[in-house]
Amino acid sequence: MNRIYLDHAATTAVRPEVLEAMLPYFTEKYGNPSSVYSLGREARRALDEARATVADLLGADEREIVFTGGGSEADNLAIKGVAFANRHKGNHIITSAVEHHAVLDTMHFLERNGFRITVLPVDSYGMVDPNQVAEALTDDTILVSIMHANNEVGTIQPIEEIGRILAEKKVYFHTDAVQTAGILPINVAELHCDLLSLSAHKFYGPKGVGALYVKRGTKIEPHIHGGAQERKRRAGTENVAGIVGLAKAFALAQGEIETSAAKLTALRDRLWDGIAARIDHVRFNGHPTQRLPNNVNVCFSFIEGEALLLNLDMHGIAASSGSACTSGSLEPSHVLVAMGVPPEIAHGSLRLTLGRENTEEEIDTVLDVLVEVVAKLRDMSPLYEETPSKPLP
Amino acid sequence: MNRIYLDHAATTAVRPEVLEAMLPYFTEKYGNPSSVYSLGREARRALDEARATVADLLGADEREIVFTGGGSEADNLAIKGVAFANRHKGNHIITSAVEHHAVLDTMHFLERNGFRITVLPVDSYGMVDPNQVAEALTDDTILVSIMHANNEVGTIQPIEEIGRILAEKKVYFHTDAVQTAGILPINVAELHCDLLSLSAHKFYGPKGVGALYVKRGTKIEPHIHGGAQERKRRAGTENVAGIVGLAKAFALAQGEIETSAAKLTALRDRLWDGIAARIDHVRFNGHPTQRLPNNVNVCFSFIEGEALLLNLDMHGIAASSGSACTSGSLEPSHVLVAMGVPPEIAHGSLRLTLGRENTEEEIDTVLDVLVEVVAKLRDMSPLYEETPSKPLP
Amino acid sequence: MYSERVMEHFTNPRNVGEVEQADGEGQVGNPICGDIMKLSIKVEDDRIVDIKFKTFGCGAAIASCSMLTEMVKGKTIEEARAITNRDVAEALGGLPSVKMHCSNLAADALQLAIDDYLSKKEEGSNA
Amino acid sequence: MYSERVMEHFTNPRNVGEVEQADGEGQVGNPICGDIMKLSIKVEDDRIVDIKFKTFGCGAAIASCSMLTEMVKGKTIEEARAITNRDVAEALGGLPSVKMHCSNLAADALQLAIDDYLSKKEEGSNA
Ligand SMILES: Cc1ncc(COP(=O)(O)O)c(C=O)c1O
Ligand SMILES: Cc1ncc(COP(=O)(O)O)c(C=O)c1O
Repeated sequence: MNRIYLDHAATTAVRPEVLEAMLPYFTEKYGNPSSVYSLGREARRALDEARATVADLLGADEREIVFTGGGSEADNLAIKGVAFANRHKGNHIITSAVEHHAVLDTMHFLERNGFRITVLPVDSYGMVDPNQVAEALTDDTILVSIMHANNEVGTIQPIEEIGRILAEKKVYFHTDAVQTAGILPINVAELHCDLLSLSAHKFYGPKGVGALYVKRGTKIEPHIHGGAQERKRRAGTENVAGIVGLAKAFALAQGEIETSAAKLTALRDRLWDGIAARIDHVRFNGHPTQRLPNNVNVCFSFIEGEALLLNLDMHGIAASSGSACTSGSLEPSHVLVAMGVPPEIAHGSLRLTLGRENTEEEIDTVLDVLVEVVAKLRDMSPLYEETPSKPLP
Repeated sequence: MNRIYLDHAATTAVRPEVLEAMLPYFTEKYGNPSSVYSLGREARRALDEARATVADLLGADEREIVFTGGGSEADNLAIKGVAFANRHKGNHIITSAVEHHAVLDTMHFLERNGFRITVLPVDSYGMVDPNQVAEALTDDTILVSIMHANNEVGTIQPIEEIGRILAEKKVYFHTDAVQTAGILPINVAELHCDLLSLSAHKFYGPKGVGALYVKRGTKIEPHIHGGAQERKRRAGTENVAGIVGLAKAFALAQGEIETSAAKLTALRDRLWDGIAARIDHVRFNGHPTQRLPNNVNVCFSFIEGEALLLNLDMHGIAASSGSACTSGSLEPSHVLVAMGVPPEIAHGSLRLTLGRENTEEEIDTVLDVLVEVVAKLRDMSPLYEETPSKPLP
Repeated sequence: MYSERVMEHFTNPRNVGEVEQADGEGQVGNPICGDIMKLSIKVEDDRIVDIKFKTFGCGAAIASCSMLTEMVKGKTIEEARAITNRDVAEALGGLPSVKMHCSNLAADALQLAIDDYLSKKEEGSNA
Repeated sequence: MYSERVMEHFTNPRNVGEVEQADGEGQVGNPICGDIMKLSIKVEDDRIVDIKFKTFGCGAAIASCSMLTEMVKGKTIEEARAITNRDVAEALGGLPSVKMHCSNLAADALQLAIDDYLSKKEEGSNA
């Protein structure tokens, strides 16, 4: 059975070129970048080069890049870092209802520790309204965190517009670009953001390494306290191999971005159109045009997401769902709920996220399997029989 | 020129067997452990096995192991985690003056945020007195953090004794075992600790991955907030390859611990005795017997540490120093200062830490080079000429 | 995550559907929680001779229903009454703890189906 | 971290030691900070004909002293007076920023050595 991987928003395989770039830093070039001898200086140089690469790709300065242990840590550093360092200026922070848990849970932690958090609603496409951001600002607002694109439904937020408002008001602006890095062009000046998170394993780099852009002059408390690494903004011996891998993978992805976006868009549209044509009682989630080129998110009424995923897996297809059952919690996706999708429909959501190795043939196979599996599960469903417009078998 | 690596306390090379165990998790087995399909379940199994291995080696339960992005993060999680989760019980924390910066800086952060920190002094060997720990306890004390062995001078702290006192008083006890994991046997029950940190790259595993033992029932706030990974104690997609590497490296190291301790002790004594016999105006730092088998820390009067390191590097020898110049700060090692070493002597400290591949021949070479280099730098030193007992050239 | 037995039942669920002219029906759960289980039974001489299920639910829900129908078929009403959700989970070789209390309700549906059967029977005898 | 030039001077420091019967001596720094630089000069016809240094200090300190002595040798007092710590750092191809203000004091030591020479000369002429 051929495996078809359609869960690139969850994680990706490390590209061979990336692994190759990393390998020497596990073995021969194993020095600690803080050491003064040649082995240490060699590691330091690798770090410096990786930093320059990432800075260049983001339109930033080398001193503005902090490497972290992943996207979640980057989000935590951005938010708690700014919160704790700017507490004297105010205690109000604004975010949106569709952020990743790494942002939302961090906000809840801050709320329990004396900060006031405003969680902005989104429209039915999962979009934040820049005017609502502006209206939510108070004299106490020290930070706004709105993601670049949503990891579940693929909606791209109006970051530039929000960024422009916040730049004018001199409120720090963080954006979680974990889902867009490697997929969309990213320029921190154009986005008008002060902090921007990314994570290597979403763009064919290794897991457990990320980066945070921190605009010069941004007051930030370290999140991991300790040694003087990363200009005292992130303590701990640097994951040299991982950082080299992040930079290499990011450079490859951003270098290919135009061709890959075109390819992904074509595949996505084929998938989308196929589902729309061949399965009824479906609901497509996320913005129809302001969306990631590689994301399809759809709800199939009357069936539950995990059962769908397991059936797809039996056919070798890897995908994900906003079903409660797949998250270990009892609630379905907070993103779909925030968009107004009824919970019983949200349970039947399916996210298919495309990547560089997917083909048209794969999409066609997935469509055939989907038609079969959805029919099978609906046949099993006590909800389906009750609906009037039962489609053809 | 043969390179001689004597800085194993700074970092180590990944062992070939470890890298081999890691490799599949970068490429074929790249699934996200949270995914329900087979690729995800495969990654989950690898995590589970790694966790069981680490738990076993520490005498702990699988549910008590939290994987982190390194030793510093483990320390931060332990200390801030307990502090924020137990604030209602008290705000007093005790530590020692010779802890790693990952502990001390975290304490300073907490101090700026409403906690009261007692930093216990050490004796001239760098040893904490358990009686002083007991005396420093107040009704408000929620946590004590004392390292297992010191990373600079190698002194092993009386952890069992301290642990027994704290277990009786029901105060949480954290120990930073980053320098002992892989070198000494570690059993969390015998140490009577509630939290214990370790870091893979100190025992021939990869950089950027660590673990924290958290005894069941210990109330702890996550440090990285977000997803439900690591039983909600550490968010973020798991560094599967790194975690597999940590477990493999730890199993190898702990499996060989008796033979390696004997070998390291013999080499260390050869080095120590050679220095004592061939160079004068030296001062050995750390406890003479309660010390790591692989650590020699010595101060050479009249010379500065960085110059010494660079000269050793020119001879292919990698070592480290507590000199201010090597840390990027203006102060010499806080550990040596806490032990009462005068700053001008602390600047001339040299740390040589042995590892599994070092040989007697290497030690003899190092001794020859040291004699030469120390003489050369002393000849250059304006302090040396002023001392009465100028030794033979 | 799931045992082999669970996956086997999930992959080839037994007794999917509805028995015709059922003697009893039971349904538990609700769509908002993402789990509904519906059982229908055919009873002859106080013995459950046929049982079928439908479910809107996750892998564990499907496997639990499938396993339960296998366990129940041929049993007397009294024997069937004794089956608990825990028995079903055990017969499946265990279920992940998060699934124990939401997706493992097939025995509850069976109790309802038996109640339904009994009340119908009573009505019948009363009539 | 260090430029090639720094490493070269550090590896082969020029003019280490003390000039015999020095006409001037200067010392800066203190051992507690981990940096001491001591220069001694020989002056003929208002020209520095010999200069030597000793230092207790890091790589940058040694290289700075070595570089300075090379820059100074043969220069007149007036020319030597004009040399700053920054000139020394530039001649070395730059120094890490953390080293600029503690290990790059050789020119200060030279000023003191020149002062010493001049005051001795004055004493001599006054005598
Ligand atoms: C005693 C001790 N604690 C903590 C750390 C930090 O570990 P890491 O560099 O993996 O963050 C180190 C080493 O750097 C150490 O020696
Ligand atoms: C939008 C977004 N933010 C943050 C994260 C967290 O990244 P990581 O898993 O590398 O910690 C993810 C992915 O899991 C994500 O999709």
